Amino acid sequence: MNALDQLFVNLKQAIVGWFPGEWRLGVSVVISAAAIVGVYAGLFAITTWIERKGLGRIQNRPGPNRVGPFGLLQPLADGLKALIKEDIIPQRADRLVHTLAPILAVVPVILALAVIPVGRNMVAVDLQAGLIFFFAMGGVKEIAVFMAGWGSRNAYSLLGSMRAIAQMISYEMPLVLSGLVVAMAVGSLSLVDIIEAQAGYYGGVLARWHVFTPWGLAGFLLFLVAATAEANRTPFDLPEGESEIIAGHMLEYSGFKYALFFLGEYMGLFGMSGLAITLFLGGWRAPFSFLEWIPSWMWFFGKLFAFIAFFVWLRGTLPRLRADQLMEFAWKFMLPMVLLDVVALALWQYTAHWSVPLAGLWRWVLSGGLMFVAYLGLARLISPRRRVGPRTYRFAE
Amino acid sequence: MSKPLDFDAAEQLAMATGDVEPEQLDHDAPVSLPPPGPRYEAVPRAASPAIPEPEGELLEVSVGPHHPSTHGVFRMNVVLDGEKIVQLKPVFGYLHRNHEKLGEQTTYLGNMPYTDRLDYFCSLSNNWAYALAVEKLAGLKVPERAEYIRVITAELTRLVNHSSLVGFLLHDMGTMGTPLMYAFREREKILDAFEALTGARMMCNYHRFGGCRVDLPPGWLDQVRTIVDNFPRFIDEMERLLSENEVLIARTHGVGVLPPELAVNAGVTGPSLRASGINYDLRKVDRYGIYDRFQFRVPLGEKGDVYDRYMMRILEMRESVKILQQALRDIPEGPVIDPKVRLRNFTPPVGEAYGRIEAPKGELGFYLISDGSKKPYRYRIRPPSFINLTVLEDMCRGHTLADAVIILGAVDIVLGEVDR
Amino acid sequence: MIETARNFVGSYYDPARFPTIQYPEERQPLPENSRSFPILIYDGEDPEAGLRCVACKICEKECPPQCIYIVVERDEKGRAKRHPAVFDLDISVCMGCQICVEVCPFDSIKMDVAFEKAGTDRFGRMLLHKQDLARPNEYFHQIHPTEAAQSDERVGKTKKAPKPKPKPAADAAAERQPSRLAA
Amino acid sequence: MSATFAILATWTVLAALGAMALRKPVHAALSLVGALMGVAFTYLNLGAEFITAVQVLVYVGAVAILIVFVLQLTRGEGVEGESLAVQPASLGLGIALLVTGGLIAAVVFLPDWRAAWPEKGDVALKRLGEVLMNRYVVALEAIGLLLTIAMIGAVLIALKRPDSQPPES
Amino acid sequence: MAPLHQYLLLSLLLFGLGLAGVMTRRNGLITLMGIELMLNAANLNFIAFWRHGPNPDAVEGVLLAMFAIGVAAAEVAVGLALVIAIFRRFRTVNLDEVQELKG
Repeated sequence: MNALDQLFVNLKQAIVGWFPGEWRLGVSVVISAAAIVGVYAGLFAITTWIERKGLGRIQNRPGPNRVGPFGLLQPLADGLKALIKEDIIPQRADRLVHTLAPILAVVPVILALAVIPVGRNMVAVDLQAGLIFFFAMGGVKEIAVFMAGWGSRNAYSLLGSMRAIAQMISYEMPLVLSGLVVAMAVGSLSLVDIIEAQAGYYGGVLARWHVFTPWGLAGFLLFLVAATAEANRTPFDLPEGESEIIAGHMLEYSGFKYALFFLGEYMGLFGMSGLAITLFLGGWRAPFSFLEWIPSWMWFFGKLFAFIAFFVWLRGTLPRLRADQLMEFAWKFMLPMVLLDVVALALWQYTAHWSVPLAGLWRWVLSGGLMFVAYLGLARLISPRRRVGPRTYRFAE
Repeated sequence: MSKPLDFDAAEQLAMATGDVEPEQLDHDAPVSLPPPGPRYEAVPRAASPAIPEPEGELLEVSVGPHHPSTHGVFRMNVVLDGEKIVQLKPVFGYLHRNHEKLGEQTTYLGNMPYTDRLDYFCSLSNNWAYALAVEKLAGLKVPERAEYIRVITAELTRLVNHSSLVGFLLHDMGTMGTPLMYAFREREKILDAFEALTGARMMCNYHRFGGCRVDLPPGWLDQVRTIVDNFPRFIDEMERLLSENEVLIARTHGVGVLPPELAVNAGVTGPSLRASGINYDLRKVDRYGIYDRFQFRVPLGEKGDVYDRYMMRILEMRESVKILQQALRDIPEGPVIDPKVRLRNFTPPVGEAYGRIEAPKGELGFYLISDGSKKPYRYRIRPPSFINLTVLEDMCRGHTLADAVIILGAVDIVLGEVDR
Repeated sequence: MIETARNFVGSYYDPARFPTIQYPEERQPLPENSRSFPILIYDGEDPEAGLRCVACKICEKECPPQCIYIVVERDEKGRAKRHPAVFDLDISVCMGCQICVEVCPFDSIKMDVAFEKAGTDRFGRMLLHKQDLARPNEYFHQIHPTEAAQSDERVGKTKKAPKPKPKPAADAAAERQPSRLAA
Repeated sequence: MSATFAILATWTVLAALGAMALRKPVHAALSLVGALMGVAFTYLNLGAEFITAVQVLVYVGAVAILIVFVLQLTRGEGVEGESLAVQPASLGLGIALLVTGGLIAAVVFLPDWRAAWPEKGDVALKRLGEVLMNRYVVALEAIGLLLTIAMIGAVLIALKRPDSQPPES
Repeated sequence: MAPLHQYLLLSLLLFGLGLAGVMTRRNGLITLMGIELMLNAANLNFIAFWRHGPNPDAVEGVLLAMFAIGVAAAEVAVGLALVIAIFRRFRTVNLDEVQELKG
């Protein structure tokens, strides 16, 4: 393992070394925590810049380019604006619940980020049940949304928070299940073991990522859709849908508390994409053997930026789903598909040691076929086209 | 000039429904005059269905007046039972500027710049409607070149209006303004052409009684030809955005259906009426201006829901491009205004006249009564978006709030015209 | 989805997909017919004496929002001189419809192209007096060349100016006669 | 009394007290969430990581939200929060004190609980899985069945039946 | 880690609070929360005894706690459904006003 790859690990060991014995544990914990908060907060700033420039370019306009070169200081300006803006607490609001909500929206998400391995033996906390811990922290976000909605004592924000919670709960099920499919395949809940299981290369070149297996591909797509819904991103950003309930549960917030909510949302985005990378795209592993020399943490953050670009692209294109379509999609399409994904994995595992010629192809056909047929059947069930049929337009002279 | 329109227009309105065998969506089918179709008897308007007994208590929500998705200052008092809309009362008048009373105190020429501000998206077609009414009142003749210029500017405003409307729909549905920016990118080119011709981008004040104010600047026709030639590329882009976007189809199919009888009874005109399948386009019915010289077709919808209304706008843009190409090809030289017309102290003979055109939003009409003085005695405007708005509640009942926003967008209202 | 990707990539190399103009630094050249607010034209050097306006108040009557206010200059015996003492134009009321330009028989009021007239208070900066409105004929030639040529030709004919103005080649299109000196 | 345990204990007890004593039901629900998180971190203090994650996932993620949802549904006529002191309060409190006092006495006076803590790592998940699947598979199936029945039962009870006669009180 | 009996004291306190809440409060939801607290106290005991138990690879304590959490979740679901049904029927959540035994 070359020096560059283990740069940060050695750095931390060096710093911890300076301290006397019994202080070591405390110092290493503090360093890890500072690293996580620092890196992801910096990533948050860069992402806001990427999002605004990306959306701009999609819409044929330059995006921010006035504040600093290429608009790079724009996140700083936004942060400053959020700090300077007056922080209004509505007079009728329940002060404690109102002020506690943004804090509760950010803290659990940062805790969840501690579990994701960022590079070769660069993980803050290697929990034996890392995956379950991650989803548990994801669950606490709903409490924060409720407190925000209920605390501000405003009909619109209450309505918005109810919708947000309903959406999060109905998409939490597919999210957790598609995560557990990978845990079933690997046999352990720890994220480090999951990445371990994706080591090695098919035919010496292509990495053994889970995404290159039929059940993995289906699981990845389902996880991605559920993650977009969980992080309230575009096709599912109903809670802050401007065209209906203006800002949903974040209606009565201004100034820094509003920025905190956004920090929470973006951290959720990093968490979800980080987990998708770890579960399906081999965490910090290189896709091809000949690219092994690039340091591991560069792979992780490279994939993370790819995910951020994808979410920005999604946000620039897709319109918003209606509330009932959202729910119908979650319960009638996502849940059955994820359960079938478990069956597909079972098929894949069961036929692992077939002796039939070109067994790999047969296994792909069997397990992948099941998922594809399920997709066609369920998609037809909820597709609007079936209910309405194609359109013909008459032309009078 | 087309034959003066006598006032049994109601007779024409009733017989104006053409029923042609359905054709696939191809753009170059041979054009043939439709036989007069079945008449739509005035079906008594169905009593609005009794409000179903609500189980939970009703939630009274007021959307607007400065809600981000009500195009302008417009409020909807919506009574919600859970998610479903039970009752929707539009409230407007926030932009009322006393346009008609003001019209009675200003001279005929002085009213022309005010018509720009009626439907501020298509000022040139407003000017044309007012000029048409005054010419009918005074019996003026308009030279050939001015007629061609009027058709070109009217069709360009139709392109502007329809493209930004489709952009606004997708914006209402949640895309962060991306299609809106594409629509505005095309709109800017056309507005630059208007500025080169009339001096202002949106408040053109260009038509005069008996022709146009100033002749085409050199090079203007080539500028418009380039715009018109690469406009279809943009329409294909928009049509692809509309037809292959699964989320959009899910949200607009079968939403806000307007039955044909209700449309006729409520006096809806324009693309909303044609989306419900009724063949009523003033350019074909009245044949005002020189529209009878151009070959173009009128698209008709099938189900009358929001998706159909938007496809109408896309198909009408294609037809406008065809008209523009023909008009640009054979625009003659010659004077742009009838020199005998007096500019100041213009006093038309006593009488009344009703001039109407197919504005992008529907039938825009000006009704003038002149008592021989310099100022009109009565100056009345038939605002198409206001009348199309009356059926908003019938379309929205039973849908959710998110749909009401889109249905309102599909009705295509501009508050300047609704409130006058 | 592919649409936005094409536009994203396109905005980097295809100028048609990147129409933004950085306003304060780059300015889009205004087309020749562009108009914003009216200005008064004067011949020669002295803005006071060379003013073409004869205070006939036609534009004051015809202006739809009534934003022009003229007071005729009277000599000591009270007879009106053909010159405005006061010519105020409130550009916060004016909507730039250039009807005053059409009805003016002496080509003395024309439309300017400068639109940056933002001000902090409504009464001080927005009410333009005769001195602020006056512009030399050369400036008019600069902003609207063809229209200036036609107006010079008209002014040359009606005033029978002492020195014959060089006859600019009349424009090919038959020019409309805007103003018959109405009774 | 190690430092972390002291903080955790006070936090949990205070939150539990709040859950029971606060006047407004929503405040009570939120302090219950605090109490559940306190208990979860006590598990962590005891070295059982897996149960911490399960506790947070099940209780804070689902049960608390359920309580909060039902709170919203039933906010109708009920008086905002009645006082804690209800006439039979003395009776109820008396019984509660009696029961807990007896138990606490049992704990304090039986000295042999003071044995030292044995060295024990967290249970290996693989082993937990195997035990669940081999010896306690019946219990696993039973809990699965129980959860399904409970869910169906809950849905049926709470279903809006059209024929239910209007409430008279 | 503190000696075992302090964990027992903590769980007993929780249990006492839960019991007091159930006994005194009239609001159905607070009663459910009280039951929640009591179940949590029991779980705390299981884990404390599992941790204190001498057998290193004994796993029954953790198992029992997991099952208890499962049962508690089911119980809350049914309890809340009951509360909703009562509210719809009697328009109130206070349990002591729900006295009629009519069918």
